[in-house]
Amino acid sequence: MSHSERRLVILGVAASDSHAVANHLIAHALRGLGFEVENLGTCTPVEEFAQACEQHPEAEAVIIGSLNGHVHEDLRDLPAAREAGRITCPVIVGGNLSVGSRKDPRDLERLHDLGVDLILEDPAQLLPALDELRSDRTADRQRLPVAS
Amino acid sequence: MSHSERRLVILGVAASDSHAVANHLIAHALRGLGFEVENLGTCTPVEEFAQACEQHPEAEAVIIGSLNGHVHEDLRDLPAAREAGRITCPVIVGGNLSVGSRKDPRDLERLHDLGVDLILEDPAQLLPALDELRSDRTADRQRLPVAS
Amino acid sequence: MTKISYLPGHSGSPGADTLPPLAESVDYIGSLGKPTAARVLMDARDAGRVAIQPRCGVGGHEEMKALLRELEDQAQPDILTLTIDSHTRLKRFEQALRSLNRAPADLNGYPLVSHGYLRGRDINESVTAPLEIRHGSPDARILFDVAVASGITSFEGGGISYNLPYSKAVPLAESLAAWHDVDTVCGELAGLGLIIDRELFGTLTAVLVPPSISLAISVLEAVLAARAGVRCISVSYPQSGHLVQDVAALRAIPVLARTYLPPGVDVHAVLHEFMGVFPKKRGNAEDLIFYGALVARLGGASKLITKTYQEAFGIPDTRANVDGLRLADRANSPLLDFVKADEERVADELAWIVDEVADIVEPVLAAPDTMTAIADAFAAGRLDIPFSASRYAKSEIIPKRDAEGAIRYLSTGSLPFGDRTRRHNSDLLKGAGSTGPVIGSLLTGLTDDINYFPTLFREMKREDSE
Amino acid sequence: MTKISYLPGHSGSPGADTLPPLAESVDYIGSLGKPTAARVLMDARDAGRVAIQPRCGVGGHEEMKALLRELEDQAQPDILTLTIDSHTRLKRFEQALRSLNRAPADLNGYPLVSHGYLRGRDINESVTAPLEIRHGSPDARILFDVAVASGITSFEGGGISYNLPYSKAVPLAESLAAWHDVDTVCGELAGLGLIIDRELFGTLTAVLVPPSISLAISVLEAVLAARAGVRCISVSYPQSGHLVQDVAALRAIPVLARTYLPPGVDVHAVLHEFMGVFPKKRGNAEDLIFYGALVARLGGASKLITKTYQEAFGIPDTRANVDGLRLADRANSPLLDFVKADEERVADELAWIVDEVADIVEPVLAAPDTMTAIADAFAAGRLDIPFSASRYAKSEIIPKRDAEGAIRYLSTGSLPFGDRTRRHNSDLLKGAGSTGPVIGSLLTGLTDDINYFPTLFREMKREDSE
Ligand code: B12
Ligand code: B12
Repeated sequence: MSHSERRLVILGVAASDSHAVANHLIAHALRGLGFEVENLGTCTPVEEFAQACEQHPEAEAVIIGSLNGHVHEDLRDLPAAREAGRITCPVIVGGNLSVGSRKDPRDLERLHDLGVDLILEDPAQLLPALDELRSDRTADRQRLPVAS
Repeated sequence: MSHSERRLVILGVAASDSHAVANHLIAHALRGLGFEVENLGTCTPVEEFAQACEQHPEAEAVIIGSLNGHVHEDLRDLPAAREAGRITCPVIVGGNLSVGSRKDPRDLERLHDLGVDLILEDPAQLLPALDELRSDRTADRQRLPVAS
Repeated sequence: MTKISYLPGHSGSPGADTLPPLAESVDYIGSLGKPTAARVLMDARDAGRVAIQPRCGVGGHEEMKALLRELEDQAQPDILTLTIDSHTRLKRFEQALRSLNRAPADLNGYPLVSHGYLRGRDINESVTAPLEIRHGSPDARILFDVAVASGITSFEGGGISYNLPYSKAVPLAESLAAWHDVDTVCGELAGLGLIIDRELFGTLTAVLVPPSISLAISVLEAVLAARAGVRCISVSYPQSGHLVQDVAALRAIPVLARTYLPPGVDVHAVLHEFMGVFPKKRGNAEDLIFYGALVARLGGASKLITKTYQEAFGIPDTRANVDGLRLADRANSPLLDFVKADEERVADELAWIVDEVADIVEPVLAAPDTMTAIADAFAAGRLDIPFSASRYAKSEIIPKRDAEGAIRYLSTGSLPFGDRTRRHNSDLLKGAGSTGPVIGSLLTGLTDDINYFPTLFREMKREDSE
Repeated sequence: MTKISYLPGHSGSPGADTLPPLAESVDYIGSLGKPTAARVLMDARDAGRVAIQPRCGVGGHEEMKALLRELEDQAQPDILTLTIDSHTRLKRFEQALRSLNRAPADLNGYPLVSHGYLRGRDINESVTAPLEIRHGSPDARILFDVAVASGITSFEGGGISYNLPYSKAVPLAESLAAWHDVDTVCGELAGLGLIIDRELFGTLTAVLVPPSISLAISVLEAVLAARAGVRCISVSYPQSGHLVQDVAALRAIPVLARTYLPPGVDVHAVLHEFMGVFPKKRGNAEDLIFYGALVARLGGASKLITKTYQEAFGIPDTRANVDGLRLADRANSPLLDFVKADEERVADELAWIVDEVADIVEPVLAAPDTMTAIADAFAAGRLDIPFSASRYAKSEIIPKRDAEGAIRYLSTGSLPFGDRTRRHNSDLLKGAGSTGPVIGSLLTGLTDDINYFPTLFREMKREDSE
């Protein structure tokens, strides 16, 4: 990415979740790549993400981490925020996305159902994903659901 | 038991079984109690027990140890030896009486079916058992099956 | 405190609407016929063995009972745990209740407040070991009241250690006041003859926490707790992964207790098995679990909180939890008396740790009002933790593993360390291949240190080797 | 040997009637695409870890396959075992076949000869680890031939060690000759490019075997094997339970190999986890399993044969076997590098062991015909083992644990020990509360020593304390 253009993302951890380490590191890394990162930190309800979107309509994406297994309940208000037009940019989620040590792919589907556009495993996937989302957007001028 | 009377037992380990330690110790202990012990040692087929009985018709009991789990196959010829009148005294068995670490009481029944009179867990039970068997014998002048 | 202590239950809590008076709960606990956690800890220390305790909590009531019973049946832990879900920790009782009603398996712990104290008692009665509540609540007053009413005799947390790692926007003054209330009730209970074990969460953010940070914060919380009347304090310390450092840190706990606490308080050292990024391969995870338990033994801990080989993946199943407990208990083996740490190095490390703790806590304790002093010190960075979840700590300090793996300070931020300490730390880091705080290499260095065990077991490559 | 090597199959053996020529079996083994046991041992030694191997054998073929697969799947042992049933060991093939047909679960091992080599190959192909045959056959020639035809690259036993503990009435001259034949075929196979690992059963009667007895007999068997052409020898030693003694005994193995064996022979030290009376309580049994594995590591063993927590009860189920393997493997942890034995005491103990072994074996090796000299020495008690199952050893020597638990000689019988050795042993026993060989106290003393671990774990009271 050229250093002249300004790219901003909104970052945070889900409402009931206080795991901070990955959030710190992802913010660092994205800043290192030249992004402006509005980092809302841990324990961030959907309402706070929506407010940040309103403040930063240029945001390319909302990036939400969740480690504690509560992502579904924590994003419960996401459909409403979406419907109300308060969060219009793509929503990316990553982390540990259900309770328990055996994972059921249906838990990821449930996230898509809540209006999550993209589920990523590795923070290293963020840059290519953001680039792709942006080119999709410039092409279509509208948000497209992207499979994970 | 008074030191004047002579009491003899026939001791051994079953045919396929070479576990010697308990056999050594039981022989020592019975001798310490004043018994004469005809110890046939490990790996003793029914045939050898029968021969020893023929040589020692005064034997109070045949005492067979089995640790390796093969007692049923190893005593397969016991009914025949009994029927042929070659082993007339009570047969006592002890040790580890089936293969595996969970024990099924039916395996003990199978031993009684083969003509074993008494199944003991602890060598310390031998003296009282031998005393009881002898008084039963003097009383009835015949072999009685004794429940374990 | 009495007002708070009998706060009316929140909406939706099936059993908490009217909690019984404290005295009734004390009687109830007496009638249970099981030792308190404090007694179990004392007995373990006297017997020279490390008491073993799992982490465990699931949403549903019957599931929770079954889980505890199976753990007890299969692994006989000395103390059992009710781990509380993240909603309840943050007083999001409504969300906890909704998940409980809709999909209890979606909860990452047992929402005790939503279940209510009668169910708490039901759980208590179904196992023979005493229970501890483990959570992460900046304000635990309601939870504590329900716990006491449930007859539970051990309660983890503190005004700093259950705030900074567990929430974003709760001012320290608030959480310290809330925990002061909890500790005051513990004092009342002690007056009624019941000693509650209050474990302080020295683990903090768990990842690369320098021992003197963990211990300093525990000292401050312990001083506050003792002043409020707490009589049994467990100081937990998170395994760093470096044997000498960990043994020294555990052995520093009684030393610090003698220095900073009044004599009437019983203090136990507790080791939390490695709380950072766990290796993924089962054998490697198990190596780490056993190693942690051995460290607890060598450090003279009264108690060990165990992990499982599923740690890297998610909340463990019962079987894995049992296996973790059993494996850890092997380190209590009488056959391992010959295993020793290097006593000279431990003594040296211990002296440095105690000095660093003194540097950090003594200015705070010298101030007239300790709670205010704590909040101010965090605001100024004179107290600090790495990777804070909260805005109310600066996270200016930068931890770094030295060449041997011990956790040192790459930057001491605004900690009130003397030159001697600062020099010692930078000397220790000389061999660590650190190029100083250059942003890119700082991040890869940090990532390598965070992934210390997966890297040690060759599950991952070092980033800085690429 | 060629005559015996292709002995026609016995009646009733489904697959053994015509065994393939050796060269075909060598090719077959090459085609399997798995390492030989000898290679696995070498790799383990090079990597500084202890290879792990279970004991396992059940009667039925499918059951055996399933057992091995599950062990491999769950615990990845480095080498797998086919434990052979007691009938087959004693060439009671008819009884083995009858049990196999009627109730395969009644067999305490896999009757390979009855199943035949095609099934042996089927088993070999269903797992990725190489296999060892573990048995206890005074005359193993038929079994060995079927094993080689099955593509199995490790074979345990020896003319002394698989006679005296395993049969009553087989003269040593016979068993030595039979094993000479086995070793000779190993030499032929080496000529064809296939190295068979020949493990010697230094465990003997397993209960209170003094280390110098175990090692002396292994030295004699190793000398015979090397002369017959064997190129890879594993010397197994049974854990006594005393750390210094066990570490010294394991480390004595390479020392003895350098003294008594030609340089072309690769020699591995193998530890058999405690082979005597096991504690009954699961935790205690597990403590002992882990301790054994740690001893193997400290002693530099290439391989460890594991036990399970069900040892005291009977042949273990698969799950217990898996758990035993996993637990033992923890002692390979890179995190335990700090665990050390007392090197000075180990060196001292090692010197004594090597001296005792020299006293025992050198007169025998000085005689013109080693096999005859061995049989004569046993007849005269100059070679001896405790608790012999066989008439052909006198069992005059009386072992006793010293105050620390190490196994010493209370009576050295007719062993050709010098005064120095004798005095050293009686000095060591001074603290052991032994009142000398008075018959009654001898028996209780012996029983206490046999029950050493159950007593140590307080599962039993000492008899002599009553
Ligand atoms: C450190 C830690 C803590 C610390 C956190 C301190 C802090 N404030 O940050 C403390 C001790 C406080 C803690 C608390 C709890 N924890 Co915690 N914790 C961990 C631990 C050990 C390491 C996490 C970590 O920091 N890793 C380092 C970072 C760099 O990696 P990461 O977080 O794993 O994230 C990686 C990926 O997930 C991904 N990723 C993460 N976020 C995002 C976001 C995006 C957009 C993308 C693309 C990728 C991504 O990238 C990272 C690098 O690969 C993990 C277990 C483990 N991994 O070993 C458990 C773990 C995450 N915790 C867990 C839980 C449940 C809790 C608690 C709820 C307590 C409990 N019930 O056991 C509380 C949380 C309370 C709350 N309100 O949320 C569970 C989650 C269970 C589940 N999902 O089934 C885990 C897995 C432990 C377990 N096995 O039970 N925890
Ligand atoms: C030492 C030992 C050996 C030594 C024996 C050396 C020797 N020549 O004596 C060696 C290593 C050679 C050996 C070999 C084998 N063994 Co072994 N061995 C043991 C071990 C570890 C200890 C036995 C011992 O000496 N105990 C000390 C004595 C004093 O006690 P005891 O024998 O246990 O007997 C007690 C009671 O059973 C009772 N008792 C015994 N006999 C009698 C007789 C009477 C009349 C009475 C009343 C009571 C009684 O009193 C004793 C004191 O309480 C046991 C496991 C354990 N207990 O820990 C396995 C064990 C007995 N062996 C076992 C097996 C299977 C074998 C083998 C077949 C190999 C295999 N497949 O694993 C071979 C046997 C080959 C053959 N042909 O028989 C199994 C039996 C399994 C089962 N029944 O399910 C055991 C239980 C191990 C196991 N868990 O798998 N073994």
